[in-house]
Amino acid sequence: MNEIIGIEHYLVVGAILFVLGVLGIFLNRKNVIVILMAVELILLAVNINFVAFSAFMQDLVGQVFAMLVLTVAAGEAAIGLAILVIYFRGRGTIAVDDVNRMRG
Amino acid sequence: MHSILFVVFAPLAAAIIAGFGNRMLGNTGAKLVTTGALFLSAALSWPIFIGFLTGSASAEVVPVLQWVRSGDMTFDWALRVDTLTAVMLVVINTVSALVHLYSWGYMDEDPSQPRFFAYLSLFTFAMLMLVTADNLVQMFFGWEGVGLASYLLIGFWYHKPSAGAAAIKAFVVNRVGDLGFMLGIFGTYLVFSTTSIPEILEAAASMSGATIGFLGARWPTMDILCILLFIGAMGKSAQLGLHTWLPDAMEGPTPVSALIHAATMVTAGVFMVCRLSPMFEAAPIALAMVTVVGAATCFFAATIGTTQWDIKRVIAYSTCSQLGYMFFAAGVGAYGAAMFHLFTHAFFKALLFLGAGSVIHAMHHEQDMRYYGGLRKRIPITFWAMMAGTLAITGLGVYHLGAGFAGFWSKDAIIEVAFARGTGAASFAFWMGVIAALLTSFYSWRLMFLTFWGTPRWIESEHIQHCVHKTPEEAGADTTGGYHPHESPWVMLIPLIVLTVGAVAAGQIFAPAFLDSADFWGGSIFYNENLIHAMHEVPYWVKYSAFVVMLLGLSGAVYAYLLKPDVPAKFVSAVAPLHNFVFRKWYFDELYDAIFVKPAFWFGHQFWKLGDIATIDRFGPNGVAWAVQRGAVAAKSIQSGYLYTYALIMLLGLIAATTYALL
Amino acid sequence: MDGFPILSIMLLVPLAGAIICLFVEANAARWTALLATFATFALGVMLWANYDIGGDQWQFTERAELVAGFSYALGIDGISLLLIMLSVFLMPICVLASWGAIQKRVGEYMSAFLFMETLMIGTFAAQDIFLFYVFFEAGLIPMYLIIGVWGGDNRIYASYKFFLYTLIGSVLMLIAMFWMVALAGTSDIPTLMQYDFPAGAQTWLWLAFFASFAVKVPMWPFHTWLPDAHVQAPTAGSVILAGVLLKLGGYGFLRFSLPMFPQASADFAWLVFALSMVAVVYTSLVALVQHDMKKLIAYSSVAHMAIVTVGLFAFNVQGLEGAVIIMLSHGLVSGALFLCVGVIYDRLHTREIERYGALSNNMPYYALFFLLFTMASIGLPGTSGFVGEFLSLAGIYQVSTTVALICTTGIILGAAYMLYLYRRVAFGPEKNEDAQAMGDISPREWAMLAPIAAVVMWMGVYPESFLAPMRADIAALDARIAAAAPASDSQLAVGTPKADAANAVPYVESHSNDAKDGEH
Amino acid sequence: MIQALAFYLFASVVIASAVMVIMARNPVHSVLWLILAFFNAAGLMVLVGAEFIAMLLVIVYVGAVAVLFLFVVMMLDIDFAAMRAGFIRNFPLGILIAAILLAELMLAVGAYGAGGIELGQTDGSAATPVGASNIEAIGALLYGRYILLFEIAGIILLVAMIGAIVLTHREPKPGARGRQDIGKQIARRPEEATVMKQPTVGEGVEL
Amino acid sequence: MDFASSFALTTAELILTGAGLVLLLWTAWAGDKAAKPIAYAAVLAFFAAGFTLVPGLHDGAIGPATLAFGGLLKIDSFALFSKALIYLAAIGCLLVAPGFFNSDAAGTERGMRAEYAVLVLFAALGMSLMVSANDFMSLYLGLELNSLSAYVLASILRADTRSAEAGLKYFVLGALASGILLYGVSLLYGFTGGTDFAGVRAGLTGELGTGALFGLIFVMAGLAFKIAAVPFHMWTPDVYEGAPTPVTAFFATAPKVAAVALTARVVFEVFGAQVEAWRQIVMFTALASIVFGALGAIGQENLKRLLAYSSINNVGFILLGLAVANQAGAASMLVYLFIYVAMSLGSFTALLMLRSKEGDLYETFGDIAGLAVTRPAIAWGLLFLMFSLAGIPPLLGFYSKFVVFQATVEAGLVAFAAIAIAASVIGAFYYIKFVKVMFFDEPVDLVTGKSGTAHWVLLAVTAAIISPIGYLLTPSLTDLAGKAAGALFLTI
Repeated sequence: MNEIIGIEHYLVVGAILFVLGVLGIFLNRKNVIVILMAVELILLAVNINFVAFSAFMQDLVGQVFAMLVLTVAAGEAAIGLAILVIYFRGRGTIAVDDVNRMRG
Repeated sequence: MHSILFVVFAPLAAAIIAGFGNRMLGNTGAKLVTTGALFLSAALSWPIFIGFLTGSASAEVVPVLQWVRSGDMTFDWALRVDTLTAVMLVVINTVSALVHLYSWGYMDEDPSQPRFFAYLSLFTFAMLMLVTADNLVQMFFGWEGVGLASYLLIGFWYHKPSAGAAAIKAFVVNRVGDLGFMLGIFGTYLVFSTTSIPEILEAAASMSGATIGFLGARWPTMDILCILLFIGAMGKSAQLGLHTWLPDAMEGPTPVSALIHAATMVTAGVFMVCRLSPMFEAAPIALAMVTVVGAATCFFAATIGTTQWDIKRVIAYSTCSQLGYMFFAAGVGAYGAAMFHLFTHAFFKALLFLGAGSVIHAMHHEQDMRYYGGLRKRIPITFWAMMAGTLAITGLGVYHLGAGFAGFWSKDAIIEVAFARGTGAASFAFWMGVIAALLTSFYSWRLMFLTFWGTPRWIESEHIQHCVHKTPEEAGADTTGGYHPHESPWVMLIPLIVLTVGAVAAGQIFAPAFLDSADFWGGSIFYNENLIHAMHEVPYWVKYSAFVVMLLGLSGAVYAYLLKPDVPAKFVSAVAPLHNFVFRKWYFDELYDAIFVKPAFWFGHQFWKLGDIATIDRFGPNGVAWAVQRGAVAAKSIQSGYLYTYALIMLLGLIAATTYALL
Repeated sequence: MDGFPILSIMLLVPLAGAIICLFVEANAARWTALLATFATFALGVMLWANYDIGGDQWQFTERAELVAGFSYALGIDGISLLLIMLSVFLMPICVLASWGAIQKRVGEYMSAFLFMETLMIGTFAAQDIFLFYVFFEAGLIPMYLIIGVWGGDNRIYASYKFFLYTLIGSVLMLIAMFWMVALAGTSDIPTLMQYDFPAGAQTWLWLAFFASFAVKVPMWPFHTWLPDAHVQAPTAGSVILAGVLLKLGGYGFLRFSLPMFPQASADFAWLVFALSMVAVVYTSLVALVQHDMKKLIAYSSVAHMAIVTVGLFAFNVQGLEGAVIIMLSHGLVSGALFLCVGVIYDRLHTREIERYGALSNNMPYYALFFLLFTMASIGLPGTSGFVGEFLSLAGIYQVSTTVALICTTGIILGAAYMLYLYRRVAFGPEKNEDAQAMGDISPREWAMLAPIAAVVMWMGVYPESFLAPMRADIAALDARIAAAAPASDSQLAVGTPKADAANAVPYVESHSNDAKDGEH
Repeated sequence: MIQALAFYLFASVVIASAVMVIMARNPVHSVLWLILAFFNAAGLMVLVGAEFIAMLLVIVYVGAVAVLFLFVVMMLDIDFAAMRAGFIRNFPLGILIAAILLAELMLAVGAYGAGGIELGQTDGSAATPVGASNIEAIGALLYGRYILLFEIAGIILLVAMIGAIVLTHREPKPGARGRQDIGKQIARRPEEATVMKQPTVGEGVEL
Repeated sequence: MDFASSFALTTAELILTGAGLVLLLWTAWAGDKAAKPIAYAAVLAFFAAGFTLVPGLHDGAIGPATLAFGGLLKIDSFALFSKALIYLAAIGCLLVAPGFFNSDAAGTERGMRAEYAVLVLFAALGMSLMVSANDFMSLYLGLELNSLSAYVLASILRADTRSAEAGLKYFVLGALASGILLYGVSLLYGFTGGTDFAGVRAGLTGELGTGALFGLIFVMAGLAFKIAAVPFHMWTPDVYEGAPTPVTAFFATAPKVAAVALTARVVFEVFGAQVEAWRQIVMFTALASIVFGALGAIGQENLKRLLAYSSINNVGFILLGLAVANQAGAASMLVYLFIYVAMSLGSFTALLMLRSKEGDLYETFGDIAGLAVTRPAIAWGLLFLMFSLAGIPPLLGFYSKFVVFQATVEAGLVAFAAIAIAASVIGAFYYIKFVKVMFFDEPVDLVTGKSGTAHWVLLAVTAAIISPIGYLLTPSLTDLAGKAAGALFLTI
């Protein structure tokens, strides 16, 4: 590791990605797929954090964790998309604004 | 078994039997049981009285049953027999027995006679409990018991709305007095740690200089206690301010008026003051108040009596007025004189009422004297009995002859003792007493003249019209309308005759004992020997003042109602405002209606609608419910169903938590 | 009686009856309920007969550590005994009152009542503070059902109000109980009654208990649930509500607030007094203008219970004993008054006072009973109402004459609204034909009213029967709280007695012989 | 210096792509931006020496997940032209909140801290052994100390698979054409499968 | 790493895994027709797994001997207690499922899917891992295993758009929540140097740095989502309403137990040294949950939705026990959880019994008017359950509040307890509305369908548990909960 790029740089990138992911979830009203992608962004942010910490602390546990996160993210994506598909089949839309049959 | 037990409880037993067994016993059975019991009581009470009169008996207490033991406060059911009680016993039982008998005739056509007789006997029992009380609480029991009986009897003809209203009024106004009485008992207990009358009286003098807090201020102890107790007496004895129920109480059947609202119950206040006389003697301010209130009532009621048309109301105001005499007698310290007047008054006032009842009976329940006239020949026995009663109440008697009707002995003694006492309050009482004597004479004779003299004016009466099926026009010149009043049956006349004897002779016979004998009272009342002595020493003009004003009143009545019958109307129109003021009973009813009754209902309504509903409920339970409901709506609206809202709120929560943690 | 768990059996008998009633048809349910309540009453009589006056403070104690957190501990003192007797006495009458009036879902109805009885007995017999709370609070369930299922037109509002109002009061009490137990280390009521809580804690604990009991009593201004609940409840429901449930509040003050927090009780006495004074005047006046008989009686209950609360906080024997006697008396009398309303409601199905009138004509015995209970409600001496009211007011007079004066006006106002009611119902001209066609009370109704009447008179004439069992307990309570008793405002100061009586006059020599001769 | 340049390059591209992911009108574009973001993130990871994770990121994410996204986007017959554009009503509020969150995160990670940040102390048990490559070290950990996690991850993937099938797999209606019967397919013999026809010109064949 | 002892400690999980895999094969083989027997087989598996818990549960297993797989898992009595509760809840949800899904109509859209039981098994496995987790990695994996199964279960009625919408919402918000959680874990990892609980705990002693504090808060936020505490509760009503009722029953019980247990373990074992950092947040969340849960429930017509809000409300009380932050508090929380599970299962079972003759489910207030007349047994069962949920004695629901508030007050949080209990009265409003509708209103006589034996049995059992008879359970319950809570505080 060099002295120029400290860990805080990575953490800042992670934080920005995290906030963007969160923003993607609650600012978006176009379609649900983008929301799923925003979730992936959040997980990416987490992974960057983990890897950065892992590297700077000389500890591989963070990378193992990141790997597990990746694995789970894949599973999550599969199920999320499956739910999205059946939702689309039933309603014919995936616009976020339409997902409000239940409320109150 | 002491005979007093029979005297007191026979009427109760009779009342219960007649009251609950009314279907089985039938009218006659009920009447026999109650009247029999009362004659038994009367027969047993005279020996007791005579025992004290002759000095052969002494005061005693007959315990009956334990009542309440609460900490230091104990009071039991017990019957106290002493001179004062004995006097009351004979008055109550004699008059009650006679009234029972009289009612056989008077109530003959009434469908619920067992009820009536049961009430009468119940009343007698309560009154007896009152006068035999050994402690203040039992006295209060009797006090309230007579109130209940009075309520029931006033409302006896319950289908008449006016009777119901009068009954409530009697009870509630009495309760105002009872409020004072109860507080008086509480205070007495607080001061003396007992409610036993003898113990209180014994300790009373030692408390005469004490002070006590009441309603946040300091007061002389005995004065405040006695004033509170006296407020009770004012209620029961219809003294000025709490008198309004008495005239209305005439809604009850006339025998009731005779028994309760003339002879016995209304005198309970006087009895109480006399019973507690050693206490009052330790309370000069209270006594002054008793004197002034009594004197004022005496005058005030008499003025109203001069203007009323209803025969019973005239007598009722007369009662009120006579009670005033008794009170100011007690107030100036002549308890014997007060009791004596109570005693004689019981006879002649019962007589007057029963006589009036006889008149009413004869006149087909017409009570308005304007529609009487010329009855002298038609109902002679009643007439003579009433005449005797009138002479007694107006106090006919001549000092130097040493002879007079009952009222002469008692009333003149009161007027004299007031003069003799000589304090400011007593002087006021003296002058009020004299003026009231004038008015008494006037209204009593006015009643007699309107009723028994002159020409019949019967056809004007709706009752008579109803009876003879004629209007005044149809009747023409025959102002009797063809109506024939009949003398009452003998069951009604016998009591009249017996009471006539009392009205004529009671004063003559018992004056020495009641007025001049400390031994007779045997310490049951505070006996002020020096005062009685002073009473006998008053100047002659004082002694004759009552007699003179009686003659004045008589002549006034003769002039206005026999010689120049158009004078009253002219006089009335000449002083219309004054007459109205007096005729409308000094506007007391209107005043009370305006400051108590109407506001009570108004406040009740406001408290209910504005207080309970519009404030407490609205801002209390309903307000909370409303707020919760609003919260529920808000919670629902936050739950919009949109993913981004949910995510936003989660994020808000996260930020709030982090911000809180950072700060 | 040693070892015989009579209290548990008294809890079990109605409970068993309640369960049976759920599963049988209407008539069988009625008889089951009657039998169960009578059996419980018989047990109650046994309890009273075996109660050793002057013996241990707590008798018939039972204790079992059944559940974690609190124990199943029962036991009674004289006060509990009397209130248990009141409950078991009223229950058969309630069953009788519902005999024909309830036609819908009889089994469930009777079951609710019997369950209620178990809970009431349990409340008065509980010796563990949490067990007390369980019984106290559980009463909400059957009462909610009774009002809601068998009530009048506006029963939903009334039942909700009843339930939630009383619930919010009592949950705060629960928190206070936890606190107390945490402080004192025991949930045993007799021990807690002797425990001296720190002054700061007492204030809050007292307030929490007050929240519960003031609603239950109910004290002004927490009373508004009561008229609604009473009006909507079926007759027997009103009887139990007025007869027993309101007493829980008074009992709570007596058992918890006073002995456990004497200092706070004394500090807050002014609050109780103020609310009670308002209640007496305010609710009496409100009662005066009611058109609905039950509402009128409900408001009168508030006024009467205010006398109970002032009596309790008078901190002296008379006040306390008077308060208990009023509770008993009011239980009987207002219960009986509701029964009286029920009797005519069953016939004409209206509680509008204006729809009646002149019932003395066709229902003389009814009128007589109604009169008796009216008079007892007014506090006529000789009836139970007087003894309690008198003692209670005598007690408060020793503390504050002002409070006594204001509260005593209750006797005037009480007379006014009760007699006004009586007049409109039993007196007056015959204005409603259907009211005039009603028959007098039936034997069943006799059986309901006569026993109450008898006890009312008994309590009025010989209250010793009721004072004796609680004397020692009240004395103990008085001893516990005496130290904190507020100062009297009377403060008698003995001065120098005057030498002469007020009307003493000097002896005067006679001025003339004539006058002397003329002596009468 | 090169490292710094590379870092800033990768970091800025990652962030820019991430912004485009959530801003792009067309979901297909979003997916493509996402892929770009992943590539650059992998670059960042390489910079700190986590080659294995970087590789996984590319393989798993770009190769599988992102393609899956694309697949679904294409499969769902969505009329992108009709997609409502824009953001939620309280957009500024959202931005504000996000800004606050970001600021707080910055504060948290100590970017504005005076003297850098203090990392935790590890026990050193999971450090890369001397001489071992990143991938070797991770493998040792994963199949040794964390074997349980590896197995659980397997179950998670199994559940994901079950879930995807349960949700999306549609049983063809009974008797419908095209229903596959594996047994029948396997049991089929050449005689049944092939028919010899000798068609005449111009008449066609009947199958 | 001693695999033999690790396997011995994790027998229950192994049984569940094995059963899951075997049943998965069965589903592949037999298809949806076998859905019902597969569900019952899963029940057996849960029973078997449950029995393996008994010894440790009874002995109050604590100490280093409970660590498995090199400290990744900790099978102490706290974990065992939670697992037992989770399995019981899972059994309940499996039993009622065949009656809800039309098990006769296999293959249709309303039919029961054979994979239902398998997913429940894997979800329960995930929860087992959650409550046993002793490392953030096992925590995360357990959580995700549970979550992924749950997302699928929520939308398993795929033809029903409400079910799909429930799944979608659950998924998106769940993913966001686990993202937040993970981010927190990454911060904790970086600022404490480990992912195992002991390591993180060691890193958190002393002054709490901002980074670690953020990690702590983010982790708790992620967990709060799982237990549906305000303000991370927004998904609950929608998901509960949309998901098939047996699944809703499952969501309301087992994952809640797991999440609460997990949260308890994390806050005590990991953040135990920093009580002041999280306690006030938990207190606020508890109060907010009580209030919002109650407020939200008041306006509801849909019974499932109402019960969803009710579960939020109950979470508030559970968190009270957490906020006490001592052993008594944790024990009271476990007692509350047990009773809450019984009440929830009972309520949802009762809802499942509200069917028309055709088998359609009724789920609004209007449908159950006058139920006391038409179906008295269900109505009385619901009456018991509702008064119990409202916390009215003598029902056991009172006891649950009793222990929680007792612990709160004993810890000195009197004012907090007073506010909370006053707010709880709001909740009573809608519970008694149930009773009002069933008992006071005119009957509509819609609920005419027959209910299966399993439903009746479950309703009877839960009603018996929450009836006063249930107090007989309290001594052993208190004992077990005390032991379990004791395990939690061993490290402190």
